[in-house]
Amino acid sequence: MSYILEVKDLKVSFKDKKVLRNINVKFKRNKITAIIGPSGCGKSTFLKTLNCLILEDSEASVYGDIIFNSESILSMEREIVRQKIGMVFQNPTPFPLSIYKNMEYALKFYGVSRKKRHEIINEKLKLTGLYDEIKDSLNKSALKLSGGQQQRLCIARALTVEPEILLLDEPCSALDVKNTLNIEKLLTDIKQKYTIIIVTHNLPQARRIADETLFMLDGEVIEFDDTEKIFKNPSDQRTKEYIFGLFG
Amino acid sequence: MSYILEVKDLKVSFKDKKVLRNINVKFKRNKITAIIGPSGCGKSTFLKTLNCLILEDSEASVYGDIIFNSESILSMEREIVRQKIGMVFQNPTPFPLSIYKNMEYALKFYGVSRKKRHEIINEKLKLTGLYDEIKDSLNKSALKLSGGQQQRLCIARALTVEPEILLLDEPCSALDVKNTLNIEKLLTDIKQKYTIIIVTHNLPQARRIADETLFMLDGEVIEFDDTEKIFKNPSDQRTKEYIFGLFG
Amino acid sequence: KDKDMANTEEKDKIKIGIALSFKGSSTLAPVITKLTKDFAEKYQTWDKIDASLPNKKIEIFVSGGGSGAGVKSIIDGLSNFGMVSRPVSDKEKAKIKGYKEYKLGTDALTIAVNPGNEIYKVKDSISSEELRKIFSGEYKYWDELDSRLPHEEIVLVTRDIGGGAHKVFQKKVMGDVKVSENVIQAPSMGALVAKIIENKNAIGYASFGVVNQNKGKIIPLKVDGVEPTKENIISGKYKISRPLLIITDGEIDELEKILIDYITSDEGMKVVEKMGFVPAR
Amino acid sequence: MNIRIYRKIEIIFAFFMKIFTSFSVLLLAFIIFFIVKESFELFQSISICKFIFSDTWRPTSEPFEVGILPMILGSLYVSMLSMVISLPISVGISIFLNIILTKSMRKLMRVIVDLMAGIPSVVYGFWGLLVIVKFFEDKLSFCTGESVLAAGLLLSIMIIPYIVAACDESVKKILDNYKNTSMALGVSKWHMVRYLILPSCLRAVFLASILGFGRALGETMAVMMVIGNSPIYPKLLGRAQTIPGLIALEMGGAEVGSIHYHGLFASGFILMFILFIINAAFYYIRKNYIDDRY
Amino acid sequence: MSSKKHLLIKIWTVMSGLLFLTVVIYIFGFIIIKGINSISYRFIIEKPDGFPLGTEGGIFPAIVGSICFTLVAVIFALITAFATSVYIVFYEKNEKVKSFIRFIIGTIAGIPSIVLGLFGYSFLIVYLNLEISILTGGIVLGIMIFPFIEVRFEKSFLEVNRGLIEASYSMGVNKFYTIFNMVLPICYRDMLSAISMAGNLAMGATAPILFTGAVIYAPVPKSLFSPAMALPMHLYILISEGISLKNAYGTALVLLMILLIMNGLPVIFTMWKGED
Ligand SMILES: Nc1ncnc2c1ncn2[C@@H]1O[C@H](COP(=O)(O)OP(=O)(O)OP(=O)(O)O)[C@@H](O)[C@H]1O
Ligand SMILES: Nc1ncnc2c1ncn2[C@@H]1O[C@H](COP(=O)(O)OP(=O)(O)OP(=O)(O)O)[C@@H](O)[C@H]1O
Ligand SMILES: [Mg+2]
Ligand SMILES: [Mg+2]
Ligand SMILES: O=P([O-])([O-])[O-]
Repeated sequence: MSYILEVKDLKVSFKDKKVLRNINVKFKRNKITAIIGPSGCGKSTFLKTLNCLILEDSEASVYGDIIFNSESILSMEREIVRQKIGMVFQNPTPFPLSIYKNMEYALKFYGVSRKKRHEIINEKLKLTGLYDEIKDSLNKSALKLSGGQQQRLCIARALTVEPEILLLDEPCSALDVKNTLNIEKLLTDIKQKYTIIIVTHNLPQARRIADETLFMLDGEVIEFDDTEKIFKNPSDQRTKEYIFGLFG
Repeated sequence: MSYILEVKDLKVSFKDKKVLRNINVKFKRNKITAIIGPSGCGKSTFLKTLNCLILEDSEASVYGDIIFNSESILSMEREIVRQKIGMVFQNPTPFPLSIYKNMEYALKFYGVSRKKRHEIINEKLKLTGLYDEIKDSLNKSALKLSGGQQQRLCIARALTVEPEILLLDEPCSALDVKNTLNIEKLLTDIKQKYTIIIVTHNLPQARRIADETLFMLDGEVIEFDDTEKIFKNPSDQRTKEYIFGLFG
Repeated sequence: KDKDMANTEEKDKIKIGIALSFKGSSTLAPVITKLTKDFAEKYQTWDKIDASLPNKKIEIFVSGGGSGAGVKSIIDGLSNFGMVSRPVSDKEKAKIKGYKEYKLGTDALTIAVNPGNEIYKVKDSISSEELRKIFSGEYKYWDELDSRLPHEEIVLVTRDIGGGAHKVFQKKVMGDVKVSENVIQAPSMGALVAKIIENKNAIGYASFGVVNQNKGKIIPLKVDGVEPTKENIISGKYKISRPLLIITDGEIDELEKILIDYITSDEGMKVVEKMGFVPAR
Repeated sequence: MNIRIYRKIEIIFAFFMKIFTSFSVLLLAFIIFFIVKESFELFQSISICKFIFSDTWRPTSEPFEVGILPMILGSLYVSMLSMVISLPISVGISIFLNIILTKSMRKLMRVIVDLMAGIPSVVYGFWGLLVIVKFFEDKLSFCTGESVLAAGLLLSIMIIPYIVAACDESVKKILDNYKNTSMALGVSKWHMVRYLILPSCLRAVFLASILGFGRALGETMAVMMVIGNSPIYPKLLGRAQTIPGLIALEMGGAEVGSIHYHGLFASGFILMFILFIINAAFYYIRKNYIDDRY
Repeated sequence: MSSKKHLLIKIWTVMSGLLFLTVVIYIFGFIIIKGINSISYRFIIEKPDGFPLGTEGGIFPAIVGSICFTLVAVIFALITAFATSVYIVFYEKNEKVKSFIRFIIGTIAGIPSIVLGLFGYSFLIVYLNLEISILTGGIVLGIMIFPFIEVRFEKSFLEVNRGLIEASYSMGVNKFYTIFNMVLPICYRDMLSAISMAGNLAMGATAPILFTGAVIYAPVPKSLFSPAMALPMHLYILISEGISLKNAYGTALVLLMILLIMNGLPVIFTMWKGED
């Protein structure tokens, strides 16, 4: 089966406020899916629901089901879910530790041996193109890196635990053009190994990298289709308005 | 003379770090000039130098000269310079006072009479298109406004002291598409009265509103020309890379 | 009966700890502190006194709180000894099983003023009636007492109402008349005397012992013509006096007995006398 | 170590956190309950109104009289006085720290302010006795230097560090956020102080003052040492007694279970209640009126 | 035009600053100058002596006693406050429970220390029939500083960027690991300074131990179950009974020195850790 994640009748609300209404979608394995939509439509909430992060919020209530590799994630242990479904946030979140310790952080938790850790860290740093840039300063504080480097570090860090899916919430919005392109390249490079779901405000970006695009509005999925289709010839009027409004 | 501001051999460094090297440019009156360039190239520093805000930073040292209406601003009183050359920042910074008090703030300093203040405030609020939206809640805290309104309030506030030049440092980067378009419209509306210099990361934005565009890299001005020219046919290879990189 | 059990258990606990504690009168506290510290330093461990006793360090604690607290601590079994510097009322005695008291000496409450106060030159003696008027607040200025004195406010210094001295003073001098509320309340005799030493217009009922310790810095007045002297206090001519007591409940154990014997020995009496009080023997 | 062990630790850890939290919360709740219970024993023999509004405190005489109005007023008077003195000075200091001093000087001063907050109250009382009280007696020839004024002055020195700490933080935040903006409008530093900082930190000042007031009300030893402890209605230049002073002075001697004992508990309860009202007002105001960030 | 305009504010500001500095210098100067002569090696390491006790000799038992009281208080408060703040911030999801706990803590924070002392005396000493001791006094002090520590810990935890915690969770790492490997390393400086300030508070407090743990005289304590002398109480007695002004100055100075040392500890610790 080529679907890695199936969202069924998902509803999320904060207190009385309905943020996601009845979402039914399926994500394809080893593809990049972009989620677009105006601010506040629930994109971040949706991502957080996919790896159960939403459950840490005391105000949120979640209904519906999410099937990951034919298992319901709501019945799985949260830690396992999150290990399988990694996430990277809008603002780079390097821990205030050294670069190496950042990379080691989750590996230690999973009891990976020192030698194995070293290997994995090098591999992931190479994968994200960071290795050459920072190989001499692995013991420097990760906070000293530039914004783009920090974000790539966060992606590399998320990959250390070998997730199958990587969720990214506007990973480039705090970065400049060059760094953005770096990250985009990185994502297309790694999609052979991972399934990627990325939220972005930057429509050209979605167009550049995504295989499929999902347009949300007010907590509902309006349209979900091939990227080319969405951008060239959206079926829904609202999608059209959103996409062309931006260039207008 | 149609140049309102001339920058001559400007060099700025923080401690030993050279941030701006030998800048020589002239800004045209009643035009919108966009400054673009990758993160950290010195755009914000350049803007701050133009209204002497950089002088408040004890680590900064400034060489060279800036001629404003054929007078050197470094020899003018700082407060006067700043009154003539207003500035708006990346994140909206309404003071935690009422909307009206925000607008009144600088006027009081200049000893404008209460009646006159009232007139000016209404005028500027109308100019920025805020008046109709908030005329009934002038005594409400400015922090209660939405992000876009806050930013327009900041522009209106900067205009109360009748500057000749308005500097804007990525004024839309914290805003969504709709608010961004609002502000862009506002800027093109007021350029008959003011000279506008705007830093932006958003290249389409520069293209939409700027008459001239200045591309900076590593503290140097690489290219400064008509916007159309820069975007369609830049002379410098680096400019080309930067601009097309984004659309690549 | 259960309570008895609890009480003996309590006692045992104290014994196991071998720490002995005194609580109560702030007048007596310095005397007992001095005595017990000497005692502990002299013998160090109990077996030095008697080889049959345990080889444990001698530990004795003294805490204040006032005579009321002393009685109370015995009623509740909170300490081994209560220090009381007033007569123990029958009502209180009834609450203590096997009440026992050891008299260390007698103290008197002298009516004391600052040496800067001319009163002792002007008046030979002060009468009980005048005292009542002063302490009830009827006389506000010194010249109301005697026109030769300056028109300056009388500053009353008393103990807090929990102190034994206050009870004695109320009973022996004031009777039914209430002590004014416009008084400085001192938490202990030392504090009361310190106040009088500092303030020229102050008057208060200072402990005979503490006055003796501060000879010259504070002047005791004659009351109804009787001077507070050792003889007058023993003979009972000076009326405002009070006993200094150590009280216990039930049978005292071996260690407690050794300590009490020491306190009431000649050595103990010497300290009582040295502190300015009139020793029992 | 591996994930299994961490899982187990997590369960144990969460369990212990819950146990300790329940323990502390129960303990604290019990304290409140205990104080209330011990106080209400008194109110079986005398009404709470009479206790609060009558002015004679003779719990050991027969018949007893227990009224603590003078002490309540004394406590309030001294605390208000100290607030009136310390508030303007504290705000002044906060502005002094942020506007006049350099960054490193400011840091140094903050350390000093924290130091002042840490000085034990007995030491303050000692100093007050030897300096303030002495000054009143020798230089101003009061009949006793111990007075409400002395206590108010001493207390104001003691709470200034607390108020400064709160205000300074707020002033600093305002400066961090708005200094550039304000300067870009071409106004002077002092204009900013007058029209931006003062109005914006008003809320912080208000909240700090409520906290400071609470501290002042509860202060025991220092006040007790310089106020004279006379259970009479307070006058600025006269003596008075505060509730904490009353308790500290008489608790040791009060017979457990007596009217005197319960009376002291009840006065502690009244003090607690006043503080509770103040804190409730604090939360209410913060929730409903303080919507801005500083 | 504006140089004269805000003259009043300028004067007021400068005066407040100078006034404060004057008071600081006066207090510290007064105690240091007067106390320095009383302090000697023997004053620190000897028992009080003389007649009445305290006129001569030193204050060693009081120093040790105060340190013991403070340690007991800090340990008690640290365990409970750490647990409570961790629980509230990371484990409890029910907002109502959270605000109930905060409400209780706020109320306790508002209780004057003397009333806590009163509680300790009535409950621990009278009802539970415990003897007054370092342990009982320390616990009452601990209850007093508990809210202080808890509030600061909680604030420090809440100030940790939510994103970091979410990032940690989203790698499949559990709370315990997150707390100990990320949150604590970030917060330890704030926590240390909270602890040392709370220790200061406990060290300087008299009212809570007046009836629950401190005595006029006791030798250097041998166990937690014996009562002890405490510096602030000793100072109070020296002053109020007018026993010895000279030794009172000395004691006050020792208290101030301990304060300085305890305030310096976190600074030294961070320097030793080699961070800014
Ligand atoms: N913790 C929360 N408590 C209450 N409401 C929340 C919470 N988080 C989000 N919301 C609300 O849910 C809605 C959707 O928020 P969400 O962050 O998912 O939007 P978004 O599409 O990611 O927006 P943006 O593009 O600005 O990031 C918003 O209206 C927001 O106010
Ligand atoms: N106050 C300062 N002290 C030291 N260095 C500074 C300071 N402000 C800026 N810099 C340095 O100067 C360089 C230019 O910074 P500047 O903020 O002008 O860049 P920018 O082009 O505005 O970047 P961005 O697009 O991210 O806003 C950067 O390398 C920055 O680290
Ligand atoms: Mg979002
Ligand atoms: Mg910038
Ligand atoms: O000696 P007293 O403290 O009971 O007066």
